[in-house]
Amino acid sequence: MPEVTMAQAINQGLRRALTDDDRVLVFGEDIGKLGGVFRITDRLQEEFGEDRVFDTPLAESAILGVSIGLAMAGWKPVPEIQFDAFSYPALDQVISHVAKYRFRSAGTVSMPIVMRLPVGGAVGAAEHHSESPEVYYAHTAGLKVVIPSTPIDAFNLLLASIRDPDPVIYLEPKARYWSKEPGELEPNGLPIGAARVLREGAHGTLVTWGGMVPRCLAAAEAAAEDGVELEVLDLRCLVPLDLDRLIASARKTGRVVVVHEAPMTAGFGGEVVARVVEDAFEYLEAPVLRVTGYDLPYPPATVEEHYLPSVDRILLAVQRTLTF
Amino acid sequence: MPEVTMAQAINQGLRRALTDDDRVLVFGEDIGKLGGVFRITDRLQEEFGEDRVFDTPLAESAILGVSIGLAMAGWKPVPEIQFDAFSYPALDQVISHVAKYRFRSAGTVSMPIVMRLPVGGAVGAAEHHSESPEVYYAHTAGLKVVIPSTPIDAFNLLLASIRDPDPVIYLEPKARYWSKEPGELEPNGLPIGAARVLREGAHGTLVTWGGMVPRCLAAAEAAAEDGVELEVLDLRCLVPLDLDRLIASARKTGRVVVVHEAPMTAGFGGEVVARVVEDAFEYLEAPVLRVTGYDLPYPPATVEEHYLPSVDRILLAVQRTLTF
Amino acid sequence: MERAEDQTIVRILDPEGRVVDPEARQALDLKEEDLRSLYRFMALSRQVDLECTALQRQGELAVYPPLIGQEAAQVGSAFALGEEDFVFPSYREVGVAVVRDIDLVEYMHFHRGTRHGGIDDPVGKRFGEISVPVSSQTLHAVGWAMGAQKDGRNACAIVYFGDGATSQGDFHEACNFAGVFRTPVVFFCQNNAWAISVPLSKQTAAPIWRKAEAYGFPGVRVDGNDVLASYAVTREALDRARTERTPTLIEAVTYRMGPHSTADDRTRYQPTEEIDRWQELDPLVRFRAFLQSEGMVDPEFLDRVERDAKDLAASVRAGIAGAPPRDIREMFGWMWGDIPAHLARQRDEVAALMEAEGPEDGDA
Amino acid sequence: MERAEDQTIVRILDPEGRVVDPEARQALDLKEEDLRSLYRFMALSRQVDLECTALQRQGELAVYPPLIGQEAAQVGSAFALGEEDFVFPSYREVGVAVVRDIDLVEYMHFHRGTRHGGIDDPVGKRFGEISVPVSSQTLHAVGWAMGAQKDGRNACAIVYFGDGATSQGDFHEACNFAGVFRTPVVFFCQNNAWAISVPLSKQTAAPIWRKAEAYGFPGVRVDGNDVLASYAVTREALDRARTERTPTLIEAVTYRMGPHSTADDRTRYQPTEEIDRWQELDPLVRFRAFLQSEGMVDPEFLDRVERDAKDLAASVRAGIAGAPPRDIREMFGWMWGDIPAHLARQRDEVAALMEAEGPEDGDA
Ligand SMILES: Cc1ncc(C[n+]2csc(CCOP(=O)(O)OP(=O)(O)O)c2C)c(N)n1
Ligand SMILES: Cc1ncc(C[n+]2csc(CCOP(=O)(O)OP(=O)(O)O)c2C)c(N)n1
Ligand SMILES: [Mg+2]
Ligand SMILES: [Mg+2]
Repeated sequence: MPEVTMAQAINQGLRRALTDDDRVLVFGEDIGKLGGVFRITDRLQEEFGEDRVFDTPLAESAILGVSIGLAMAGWKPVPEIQFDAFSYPALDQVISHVAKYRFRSAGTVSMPIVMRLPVGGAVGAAEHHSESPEVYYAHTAGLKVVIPSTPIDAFNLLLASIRDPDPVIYLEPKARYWSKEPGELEPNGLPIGAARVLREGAHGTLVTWGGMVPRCLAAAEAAAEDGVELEVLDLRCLVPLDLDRLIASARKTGRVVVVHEAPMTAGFGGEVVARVVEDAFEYLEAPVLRVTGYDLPYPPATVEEHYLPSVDRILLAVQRTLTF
Repeated sequence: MPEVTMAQAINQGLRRALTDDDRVLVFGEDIGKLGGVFRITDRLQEEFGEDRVFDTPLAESAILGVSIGLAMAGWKPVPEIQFDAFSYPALDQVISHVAKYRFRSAGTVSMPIVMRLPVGGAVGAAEHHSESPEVYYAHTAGLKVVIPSTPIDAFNLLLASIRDPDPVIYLEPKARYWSKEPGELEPNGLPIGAARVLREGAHGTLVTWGGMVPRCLAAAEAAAEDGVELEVLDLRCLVPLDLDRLIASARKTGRVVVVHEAPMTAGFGGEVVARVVEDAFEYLEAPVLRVTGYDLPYPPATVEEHYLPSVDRILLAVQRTLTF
Repeated sequence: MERAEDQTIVRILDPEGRVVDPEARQALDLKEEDLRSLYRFMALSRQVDLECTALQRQGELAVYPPLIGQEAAQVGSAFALGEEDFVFPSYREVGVAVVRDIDLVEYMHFHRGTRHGGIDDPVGKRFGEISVPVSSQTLHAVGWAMGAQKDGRNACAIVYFGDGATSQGDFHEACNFAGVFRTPVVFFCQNNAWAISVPLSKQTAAPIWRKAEAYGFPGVRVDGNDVLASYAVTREALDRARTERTPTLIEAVTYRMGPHSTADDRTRYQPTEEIDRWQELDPLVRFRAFLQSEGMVDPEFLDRVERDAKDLAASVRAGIAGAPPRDIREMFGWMWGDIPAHLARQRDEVAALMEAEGPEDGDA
Repeated sequence: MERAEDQTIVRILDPEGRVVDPEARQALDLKEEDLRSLYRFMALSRQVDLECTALQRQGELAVYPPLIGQEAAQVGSAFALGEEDFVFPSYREVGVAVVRDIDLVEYMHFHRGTRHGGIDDPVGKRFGEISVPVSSQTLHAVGWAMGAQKDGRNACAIVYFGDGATSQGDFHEACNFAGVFRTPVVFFCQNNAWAISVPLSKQTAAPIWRKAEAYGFPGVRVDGNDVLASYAVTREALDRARTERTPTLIEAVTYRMGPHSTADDRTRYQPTEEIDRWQELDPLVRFRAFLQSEGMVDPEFLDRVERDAKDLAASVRAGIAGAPPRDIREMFGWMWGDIPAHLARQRDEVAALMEAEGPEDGDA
């Protein structure tokens, strides 16, 4: 079986979407000739022409704002924002219009926009290039929020996102871009909103997404050496959240630890805790804990490994739930 | 004892701050001659002159952006943003600079900025005028988030916010502007970060803030008629969160319901649940529940009462915890 | 005309309705009938506007931002549009809605607080939802125009916004994109001298029309109280957009004769002398004088227009007064094409509560 | 000079270093010594820049955005500043930092990933932290200038940004505020022809200097590879800011001779012929030729400058290479003046973990 990286998978997903649906448009800063700073749009302009794959001026609010107009003209915009923190100038257009236009129009004007956004840390980058802004989007009613952690999922969730008639914030964990997976890049019909059990276990559940998935798997492996079997749930989508799988796992193991990169306070971990507590309270053997980035601005790269959840920190939290 | 409204209290707080500290500047859209659309800055320009109290052009990113420069020049900016949703164009400056500048400068340049922002619904307003954006701020490491629910608190927390050397997002629940309280507007030294038990009770705790405080009090009164004594905790500050009072109440009553206006998903309620679960798990008699705005864009005013937590919805949640 | 000394302003009629630029008047591709239509639309707009202010006072609307004084700018520009052209309004464009035959009752539901947006089927009607965040809609217009262009459609977008809106970053980014991509869009700024309480002099230090310099396309200043001039410059801008892919920024100099909205207390800032001065420049009076001097209207026509205007206003009143709220349960289907589990749960909760409560006041 | 046909450009020296505007040259308030300083600063900047690119290749810096080619624009403008004037840089202003005597080792800690910002004591040094979000710092400069003005200080702010930055809303809002409040600020745009892979022609449809029209203050285009012209226009702009409260937008036409950053693969988009053409316009070569033709420098001076430059570069290398990370525990005190409970808890957690782990590589 051939191996693909997540970067290749997303590139192929875009290519597929551009091929299958001639209403799809791909644009953003440096996505043309350069192929994007991560080469995710590599050669797409060459193949599909400047009309469908184009560079824009350096203005993120505009990139999302014109996406709205393009959607109203019957196109399917798939804009790229270059890095996590550079999505903030576009938040007004996203919150006030992308998320609200269909609701405002009493359901008559949908916004089939897929905003692609590289996110997360652990890549040794400079300030503003390692943030995890998922909560800003997840909390904004009207947006679906997708975050794959593997190449095959990235491919299929991208296609599902582009198929979706409503706006999707498609988050690409930079730390996973060069991760490889054997498999075919053939659409498998994966819908938005389905979490995935990456590893089964009876003693506890690690709930996570994006760049933290490999650490949770590593933690689970380490725990298994001590006879502790951890289930690892990759949410894959934060909105809509796969309540069924989340609650099923929480009920099964009775011990849940949520792991994410973003700061703890008001992070999406709180949502996971609240859902688990609401629907699985009587099954819980221990408090649901969070292992997250600290409540600081993302720190300089040379200390990021002290900032991000480490296998050790994850295991300590698991330990706390086991010995509670 | 004279009665004051929250609008008057904030106005007096600004006046006091402008009087006591000649580095304080008040500015924003329509805050001069008009005194702000809510008259919160009424007569301040007349009293303190256009140099210290001034109208700006219509540009929120600029209002926060120049605040940063003013802070670096040794001033204490107290900008007003006219309505909740109009703070979104400023999010980039707030997230990328206001919140991060001191950290970036290794602690050498502080940002004593107080951004005043009317928030919340239940005032019959048009789209974009009733939102509760507290999570965008609370999740952004580097910002303190204050939200008073009574006139006296509003006065004192404003002074505390302006005294604070670090950036404070000072949220003003519009629905409380005209609420009255007897009392003197004299500084009482109230610090940032102290929650307040508004009503004691043994059977359950309602945790809330801002515009939902009166509803929670009303729900507690209604419950009391049935012999259920609810404690009502007004957080007053979301960041930093008063963990001591929150956990103490949760441990005392064992039943907690969080109530807020913002949509449920990834709302600040999740943070409260997660904190309670982490530190009071063994005391809990029932799941910690959330009663919140629904996961829709804020709806048209004529149906907002179906959208916002009502006394009935609060009581139903309490009931669920009591009969769990 | 306050800015009469300004040689840059395009004007066809003087405040008394006399033709000051016969050549331009001659060049207008408007038939007599069209001229009467322009007047009629202005009169309808004025009447609906007054009615809505009254409706707000009577509690039938929550808040209303009057357009009074800006009829010529709105009607003149809208009249220049082709059927396929797309309007992106702000929140003050009832005059444009009148010309575009937008359902005004549905529109007023926005101001009643019974729905957001106010436009039924925006894509079909070629009229965007009411846009409140100042300037944000400028980008939507550019995007739509880019999209229409990609489809080879010969359609333009026109976006309405105020003088205050030019201070926003979105205005700049929209103009810059339009310049770079050469999109068929007309930026129509109604400079009504005020942004709530902030006068233009505190909003920007340059004439608005000159801002087009920054984007490499033409800027035009027009007397916004002159409906013919407003029509002419818009028409020209649309032609330029269609044939040369060149956007235009139009600054229509007009005046906000009413308060910012019915919630505003303008006595705090708007000088009455200024209002009085502009009262003399009423766009309807001016255009009626022109039509009369040209012998194009008779009392019968004016009567009929007055009746039509009153009828339209009455129909708005009849449609909106007492209108019940919409059902929040239905709104759970407005956000997305699907209703996922967490949302269905919430909808079911509110449905159960509403059933338990029984029918509301006004719901019957 | 590519834009030699452009009559609007201010230039004192031609590419061969010959004076083309003797009057302007005469008007310069620069002593011989100053002229030599200008050259020295350019040479130091060049050398530090090359060293940093090398340091990045050797893994001592994480990433580095070279300024090569832009020395004249940066040094000329910075040399015009008064001590009290405040610099707001983007991320490419090592040349400005050199002139302002900023600690370059501390600066390079930013690029090493050992700290953000890179400037120790920005307020004292009158030099803002490195600002990455494109254009965002333009507003900080305006705010600082407003503040200085309120204090009656005779100080100006200068803000550096690129051609791409002019597309951002923040640039527009900053210029507009500056125009309205008449703040003493100089907007110094280094138009280096590229914003990563996007050429100016796809960035905007108008000349950058013309954008000042939109804000009611002067715009100037200068040959950014001519250090004297860059100095002269900045000096003039600062005078105007100080005496007339008038901001200025300066477009310094220059060229990015290196990649966008060391992480960039510019072979994908930047034509080598274009690079070659600009190679002929090297600002250092030009200015050296001028100094030589004026007899102001001798081989000894040039040698000394070369030595100084190498010494400086070596000192940067010595200071930064192998520098250990800073301690994250300390960073919990960077965010706020206080450390509330939830944060103290996190700091204690990381402290305990680090203690358990023992000393790290490189920490010793
Ligand atoms: C982004 C944003 N900020 C603030 C407001 C509040 N607001 C509504 S209208 C208005 C003034 C707009 O002035 P102008 O653009 O001149 O249009 P006009 O109302 O005069 O038609 C303001 C400040 C808003 N709607 N959106
Ligand atoms: C808001 C924002 N968007 C995107 C980026 C990514 N980015 C960094 S530099 C750059 C190009 C800047 O070009 P220009 O303004 O011409 O400056 P130059 O790099 O050429 O000096 C981009 C797109 C960013 N830093 N900030
Ligand atoms: Mg206006
Ligand atoms: Mg550039």
